[in-house]
Amino acid sequence: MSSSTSAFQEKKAAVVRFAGDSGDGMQVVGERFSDTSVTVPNSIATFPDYPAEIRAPIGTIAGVSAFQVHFGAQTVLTPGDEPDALVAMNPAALAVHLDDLAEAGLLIVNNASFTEDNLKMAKFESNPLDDPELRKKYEVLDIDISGLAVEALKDSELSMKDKLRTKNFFALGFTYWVYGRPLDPTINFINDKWGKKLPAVADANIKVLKAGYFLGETTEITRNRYMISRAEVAPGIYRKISGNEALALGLIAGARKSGRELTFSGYPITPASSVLEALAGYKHFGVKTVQAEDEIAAIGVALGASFAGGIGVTATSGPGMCLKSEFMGLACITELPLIIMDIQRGGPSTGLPTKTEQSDLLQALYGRHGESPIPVVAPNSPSDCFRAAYDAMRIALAYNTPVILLSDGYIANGSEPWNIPSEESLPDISRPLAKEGDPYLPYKRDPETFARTQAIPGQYGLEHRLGGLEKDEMGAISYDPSNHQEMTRLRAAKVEAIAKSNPELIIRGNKTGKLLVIGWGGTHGAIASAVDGLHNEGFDNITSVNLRHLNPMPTELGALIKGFDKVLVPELNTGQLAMIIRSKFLVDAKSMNKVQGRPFKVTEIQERILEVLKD
Amino acid sequence: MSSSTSAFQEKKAAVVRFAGDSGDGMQVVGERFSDTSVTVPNSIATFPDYPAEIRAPIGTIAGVSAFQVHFGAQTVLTPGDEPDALVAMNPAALAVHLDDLAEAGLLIVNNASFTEDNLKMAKFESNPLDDPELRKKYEVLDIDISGLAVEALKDSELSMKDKLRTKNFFALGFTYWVYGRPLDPTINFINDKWGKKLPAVADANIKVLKAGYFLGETTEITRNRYMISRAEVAPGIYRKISGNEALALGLIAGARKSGRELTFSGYPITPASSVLEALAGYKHFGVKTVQAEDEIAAIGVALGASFAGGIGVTATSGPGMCLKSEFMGLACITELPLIIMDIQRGGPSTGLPTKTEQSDLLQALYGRHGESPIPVVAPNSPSDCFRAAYDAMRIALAYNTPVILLSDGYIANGSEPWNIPSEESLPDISRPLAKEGDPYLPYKRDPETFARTQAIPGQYGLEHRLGGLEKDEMGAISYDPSNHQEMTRLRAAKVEAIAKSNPELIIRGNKTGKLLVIGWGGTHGAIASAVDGLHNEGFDNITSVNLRHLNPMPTELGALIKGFDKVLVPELNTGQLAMIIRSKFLVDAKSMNKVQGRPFKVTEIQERILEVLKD
Amino acid sequence: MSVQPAAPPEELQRKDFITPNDVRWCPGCGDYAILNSLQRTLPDLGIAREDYCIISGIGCSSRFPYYMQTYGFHTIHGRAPSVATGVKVANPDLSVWIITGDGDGLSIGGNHTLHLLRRNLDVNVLLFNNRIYGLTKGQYSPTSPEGTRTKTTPSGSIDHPVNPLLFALGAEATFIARTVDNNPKHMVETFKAAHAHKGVSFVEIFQNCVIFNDGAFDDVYSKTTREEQLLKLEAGKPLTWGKDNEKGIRLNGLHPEIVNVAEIDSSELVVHDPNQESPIQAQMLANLTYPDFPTPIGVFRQIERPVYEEQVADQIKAAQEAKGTGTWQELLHGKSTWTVEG
Amino acid sequence: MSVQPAAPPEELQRKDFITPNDVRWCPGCGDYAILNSLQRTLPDLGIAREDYCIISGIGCSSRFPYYMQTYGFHTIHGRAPSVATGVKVANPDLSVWIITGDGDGLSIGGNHTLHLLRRNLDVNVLLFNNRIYGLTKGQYSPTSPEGTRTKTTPSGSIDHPVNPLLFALGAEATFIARTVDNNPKHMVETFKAAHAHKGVSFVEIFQNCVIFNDGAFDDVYSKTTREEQLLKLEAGKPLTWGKDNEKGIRLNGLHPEIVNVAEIDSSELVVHDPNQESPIQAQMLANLTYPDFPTPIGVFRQIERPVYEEQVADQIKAAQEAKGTGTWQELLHGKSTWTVEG
Ligand SMILES: Cc1ncc(C[n+]2csc(CCOP(=O)(O)OP(=O)(O)O)c2C)c(N)n1
Ligand SMILES: Cc1ncc(C[n+]2csc(CCOP(=O)(O)OP(=O)(O)O)c2C)c(N)n1
Ligand code: SF4
Ligand code: SF4
Ligand SMILES: [Mg+2]
Ligand SMILES: [Mg+2]
Repeated sequence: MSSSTSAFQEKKAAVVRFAGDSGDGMQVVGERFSDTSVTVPNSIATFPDYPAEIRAPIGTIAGVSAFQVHFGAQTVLTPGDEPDALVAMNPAALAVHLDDLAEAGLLIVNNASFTEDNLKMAKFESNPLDDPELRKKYEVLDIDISGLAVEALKDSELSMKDKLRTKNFFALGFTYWVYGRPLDPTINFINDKWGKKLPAVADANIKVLKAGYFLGETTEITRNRYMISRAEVAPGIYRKISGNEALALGLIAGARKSGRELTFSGYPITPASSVLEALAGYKHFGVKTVQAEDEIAAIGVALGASFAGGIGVTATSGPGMCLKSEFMGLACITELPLIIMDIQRGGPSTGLPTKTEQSDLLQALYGRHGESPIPVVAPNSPSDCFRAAYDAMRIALAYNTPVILLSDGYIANGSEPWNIPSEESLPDISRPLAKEGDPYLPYKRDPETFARTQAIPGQYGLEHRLGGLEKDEMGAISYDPSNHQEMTRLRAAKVEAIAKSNPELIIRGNKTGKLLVIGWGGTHGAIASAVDGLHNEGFDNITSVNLRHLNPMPTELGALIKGFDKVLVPELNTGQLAMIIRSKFLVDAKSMNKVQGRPFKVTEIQERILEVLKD
Repeated sequence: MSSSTSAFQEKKAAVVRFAGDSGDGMQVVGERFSDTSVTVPNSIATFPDYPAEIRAPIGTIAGVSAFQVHFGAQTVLTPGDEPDALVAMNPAALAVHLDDLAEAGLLIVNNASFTEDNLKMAKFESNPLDDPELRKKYEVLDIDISGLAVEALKDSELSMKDKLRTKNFFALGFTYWVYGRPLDPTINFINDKWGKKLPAVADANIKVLKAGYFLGETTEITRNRYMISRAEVAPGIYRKISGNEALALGLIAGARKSGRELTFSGYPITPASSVLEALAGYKHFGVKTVQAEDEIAAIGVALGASFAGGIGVTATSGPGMCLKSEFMGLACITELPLIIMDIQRGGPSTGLPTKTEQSDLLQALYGRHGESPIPVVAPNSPSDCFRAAYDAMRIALAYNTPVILLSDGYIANGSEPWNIPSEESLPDISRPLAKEGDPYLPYKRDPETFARTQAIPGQYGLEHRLGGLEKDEMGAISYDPSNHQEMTRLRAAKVEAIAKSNPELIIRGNKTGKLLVIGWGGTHGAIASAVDGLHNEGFDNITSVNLRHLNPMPTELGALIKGFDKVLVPELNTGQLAMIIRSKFLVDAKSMNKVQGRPFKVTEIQERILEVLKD
Repeated sequence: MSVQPAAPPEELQRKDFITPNDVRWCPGCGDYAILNSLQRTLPDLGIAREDYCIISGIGCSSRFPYYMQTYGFHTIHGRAPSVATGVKVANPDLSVWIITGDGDGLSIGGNHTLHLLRRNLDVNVLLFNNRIYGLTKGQYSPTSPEGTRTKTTPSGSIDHPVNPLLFALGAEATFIARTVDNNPKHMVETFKAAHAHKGVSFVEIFQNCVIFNDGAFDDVYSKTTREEQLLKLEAGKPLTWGKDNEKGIRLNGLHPEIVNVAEIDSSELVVHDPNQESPIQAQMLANLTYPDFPTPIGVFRQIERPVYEEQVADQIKAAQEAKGTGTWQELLHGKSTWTVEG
Repeated sequence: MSVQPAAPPEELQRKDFITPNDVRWCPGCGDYAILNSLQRTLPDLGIAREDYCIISGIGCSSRFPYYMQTYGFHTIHGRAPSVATGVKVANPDLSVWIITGDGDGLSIGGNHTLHLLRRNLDVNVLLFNNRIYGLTKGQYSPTSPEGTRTKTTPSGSIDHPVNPLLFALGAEATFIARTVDNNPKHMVETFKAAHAHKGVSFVEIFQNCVIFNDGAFDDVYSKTTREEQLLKLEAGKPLTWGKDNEKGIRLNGLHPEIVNVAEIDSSELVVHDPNQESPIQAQMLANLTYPDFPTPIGVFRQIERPVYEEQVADQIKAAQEAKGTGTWQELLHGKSTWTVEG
């Protein structure tokens, strides 16, 4: 369906946020909007924002649920700083989200829900829609969405309650009209989902979707429509993928390519649970999942599976990382392959469990007793989680080591289009076991990688004992002082040696200049967008780099840093990577910190960069 | 008893090591020797060295037990690099310890035990006493200690087995003769211990002690005797104290002075168990001890006790620190007083559980998820443990914060004389609770210390809820982004503010110069001895400083560092403090590392200092 | 948060225990009824409001302390028993209530629960059993029946579930009871009995999670099923149930069997005796499970045993009686000292 | 450490299971006899040496794997059950033996033991109960009787001890047995029965710690006491003991009582039936404790229940039968894709 009425304003990108009560179906329409946008194709990035409570009472501020989508004609790396358009389905949604709306942004309100009760629950003293200031600041469209949806269904036999439930699709339809998006993908979705089982529901939703669209077509309700034209997207087969889904797929792919059977053991915790949940659905791929009694048991099960010749993986968030730390030490000294995923959230303690943060970096690096170096990999976007998980498995197997993968709630729940890799494009990561018949020294090492070779129960003649006490090369317990020193050195040297095998740094900008902006993990999108944006404005003396490998550090980083006058490290913590960079490179790296349970805004970073440049 | 035969060689200090089978009573005689030496008075330091096994088979290398004592006419800060005299009661003891004996040192051997069986168990192919090289290298006195002891008891009715058991006192008596020490303190000890219950045993031990002494008197068996004259010791009442004993006493003293009831909860682990064991003996001081089911429960019990208005303390070693880390985060966010003691041992994992190491520093600083700053205090000698525990309690109460105390196996088990403080000399560390009747805001802070005020169950009208979720000043759960940022800042600022209240750095040497040697915790003795020694040799461009407070760092450290060309950081790890110093002060601090389960030798440090000076 | 004058214990009312905070459970959650029942129970116990302390782990149920106008501590997942132990050891005068869930108390926290029970601290444990992880949005729990399909067990769970009461009996707890969230009267009675017991009181509460496990207990406690499926335990009374108490339990050797009361001599019925020292009857009752047997509710066991925190205090008192309360000198001087003169 | 040709399973001998490492327990420790008995048991089970895997926690007892010439893993304190679970899930063909102590398995590791038991993995748990912490030099343990004086309890312990078998019954373990370190024949028999059981086998072994708790079990199992104090359980046989089996147990209601066999009709004696589905008889037996009753040894309970790791494998097989083994495309493409043309 295309439209010929009102002319379109051409824009490079736009950000739309759908907000309403948890029961209003905001996640569904947000997903639809982004799925439709990728078919344009636009480049997109999304950010769902659930309430912390399972089910807060209807209409309350605590119960507001939102979904933001950023879509552009050029590569889009974040879900966007501030919405250009906000759909607010009730007063609570308005209360929570209005402040974020861009200046002169489009505000679409379901005025049917602005009842006295709802206003009270949203803690409004008077109806904000009556405030003339609102209409001065924004382009306000208050529509009786509920009423119009019901009206569109006057011939339907659905109950009033069910009719009212379609109102999210009305809002979606109208928003499609504003941005000139096609309705077909959504109609197909509705038919797929309800067509067979609940044809009346399918019909109703389609009707209401169209009614929303036609409201735009047929009335003069809005003056502006926006056009975000086709993006130059690399050719390939794409899907949308969230960070945690991508982790699950990366693990299965890695297990397939390495020939190891995957045993994943986890204990539910927000925002890591969905990795276990996703993997539990891949039984036919030979994936074994164990929901353990706690995080300690979960890593123990994973380590046991690795000892037995599979590849053990566990995932958790901060509190669980604390509990797993003793076992990480055991994995470190026994030199067994293992992957530990930390999907970071706001801390300390239970903190802000549903919000994002990057404050577990130092814990990942140092959160164990003794000298127990463990490689750390940090994916930098939802789809990058696939490659990071695969890479973590490569390192774990090639070096016989536990590996920590540091994701965060933001990229775990966020999703973006993913150019699906072919099987052949992924490197072989299989690693041979010790050979039956050969003499076996458990701690004999490869002279280059310093990795030992694994022998597993069931292999004839290679019986040996591993354990947490220090061992000599033969695998015998050793209290010998110089052996301990040497083993400590070798364990560290092995982790350092990984750097050679890691992918090269991707540097955005010139290799020398005034300011190097160093980030890690999930802030990549915001930092890259900020620096790319400044490049477009002519600041070619700024360069950005995202570290996907935090331990060992990329070998070329030292040289890169030397090429710049200043270094800025934006992080969603109080300066953890900055601390390491300062120590390692003795450079006066400045920190940019944010600990608010939310990602960086692109503009925030740009402001800070300009400030640092001036200093 | 004094002796007039052979003339004495005057020495400033000497080191004696007693070594034998675990059943040979080496710890007993080592203790006696040091107790006698303090009465001279000499300055002393001791180091017991037990086998890792509970009871290794008699005569084996694994079963060797040793005790080293360093005594001097000047302040002695370590148990000594290498023994000047080694008493080896059996071949296994010789095998283990001979390499350490100083060049031309005195070797006293019980040749009665050099039987074929014992030689085999010690893995000697031939009798080392038959090797003429041995006598060239050392001053060897092979004495039939067993035989002479039995001979001395020919009139006793004790069984042969019991007679043989006295042989350690023979060795002791002879060693007393060599160093011209009085017998009376030991005779008194024997009488106290066995005089009443087992008078025959007391008699026998005294007889044999004297026989050992008289062997020296009456034969020409040795040419050399050594005199270590009175040390200039500060006046006061002294006792000998081990690190873990001192921790226990510091806690009880702190509880008394603060008016808080002490609840100590621990789970046994080497080398921390003896803190719990010591405190269990102080019930009449009102000390409550709980042996918990694991380390997690132990810290939970302690935190509960603090919440209820007592002061909760727990102690453990590395593996237990891993387990306690989640609870530390809770203590951090709820801002409750709590003391966590980590008596470090060799890691990673079970590692070298009976050996010393300093490799948990970064764990103490960063081993938790989220931004969870916790002050860290590190005692620097056995007796300093008293003050450090007291200080940790001061900080915990004044700032309402968990505090980590980082000791290590070396100072925990080592002991030294302690000038007992008077009650008045210790500062008041009481901290008032919130006042009943006043309005209570759980997170309202003191404007200077940033500490909140505690209200406890049972207080009328101050009911409130604490917990791991982020709170606002009122104590209500808050997901507000800026509140989280502010609370994160305040928790960090509070810990930083502690620096003002901490004692000044004790600097050994000039405040500017060529090289600053920075150490922390238990390496103090070795580093100070090394630098003091070099001062004596005229190197006045070297200064040493020991950090007792690792978080926050001493405020004056930055300025001090600026006064030196170079910085050297000797640590029993691979460079953990050095990492922090480099980051914080952007100085190219050099590491000196040792990870051998053993303390530094003074000479090692001196060598490294001279190397760095040359570079 | 300012000081609210609380009534003296004898005049406390339900409203004194209500906090101003919004209660944030899902509408219809069984937790509301339990909260209500505890808020109705506490005013009647003759204890001042400031002497109550509610301690929880993490989970939907563990948000409980935030909704009680008493002292409260929302700790970390599974560890409430250890914090409660510290509180009770430090101040035995407090009335301590542990709130936990089937995941909190039996999965991650199973060990602490075990040791709390065997140590017999005088605290009350309310285990909200909804047979699901609520807060983390619906994974199976250690009490979920075999075959439960959840997000983490799309093909059905394979772990044999924990029977919380058998577990508590395995720990030799001194007070063991079960109640249900849809019977406020029974809850209040049970909470009062738990409070009255000197020693640890372990109470399993069947709790309905409307969102992730709605109706989990309908087979035994819905309006239509409860008469046939619930066996109310009453001390001194025979084990009978049904609309007219027409069904009963008698023994065949060690094994219980269901009989028609009318058809047997009533002396053959097992008489409930929660106070017997031997745990065997309680074990027999805890083994009774749906659908073969009715589900007992009420107090299964209540016996006397010394209380942990009292023994801690007693040992201190005994030591002080024997040795005095300790002087500074005794503390620091140890066994032997020497003096260096100035 | 070079490859030693091991005999085929049917010809394996004790010596094939001895490592060259020095055994480092105290002379006289009960652990030696247990080691010996297991080294005598394994060759007879028809399993190749490389298919054995011994997994332990930390403690004196947990040094065990180092002394067995099989695959072994000396893990961390209390966590052997979780590592064993991973091993078994990854490779169900291995014969897995967990070695643990009363501290390792019931103090820090109690929760993992609980969940291992209820999940019914096909592994064998040997719990060396010496009622003390050996490795850390003599603190009391969760099985130490009340009043035990140790370094940490100079005035006597106050915690009520865990009865390991009652605990295992609380976890509804499918195989529960007890044996003693001074009866090699009984140990070998019990180990064989444990191995033969398909599902988790929990074996408590009374083990004497000569150094820190010498004689802890002398009251029940020394040469002079054992006939009067040990009750050997045998399936199908009545519960009798004594020099001439003159004493027996009969029921009074649910309660066991000691009778003189000569004075009663032998049909009154309780007959041991470890295979009954109901745990009640095993519970009755586990409640029997010194000094009121004899101490039962042997197999208390053995019932069938699906095995965890087999169900894991079965669910995978079922999924593969239904959906195939999964293709690369199916894996990565998910529910919907779109194509951007080059
Ligand atoms: C160490 C840790 N692991 C996991 C979690 C996540 N988590 C919170 S509550 C919970 C389980 C809740 O189940 P239950 O105890 O039954 O309580 P319910 O929500 O059902 O009342 C889990 C797994 C956590 N908060 N901390
Ligand atoms: C996390 C951790 N906590 C504590 C210890 C110290 N520790 C080692 S073994 C042990 C208890 C041993 O008792 P038990 O399991 O009964 O074994 P036993 O030595 O008696 O055979 C303890 C507390 C440890 N190694 N790791
Ligand atoms: S998820 Fe379930 S248990 Fe949690 S509040 Fe909602 S209904 Fe209650
Ligand atoms: S301490 Fe006890 S349990 Fe440990 S080896 Fe010695 S005798 Fe055996
Ligand atoms: Mg639950
Ligand atoms: Mg033990």
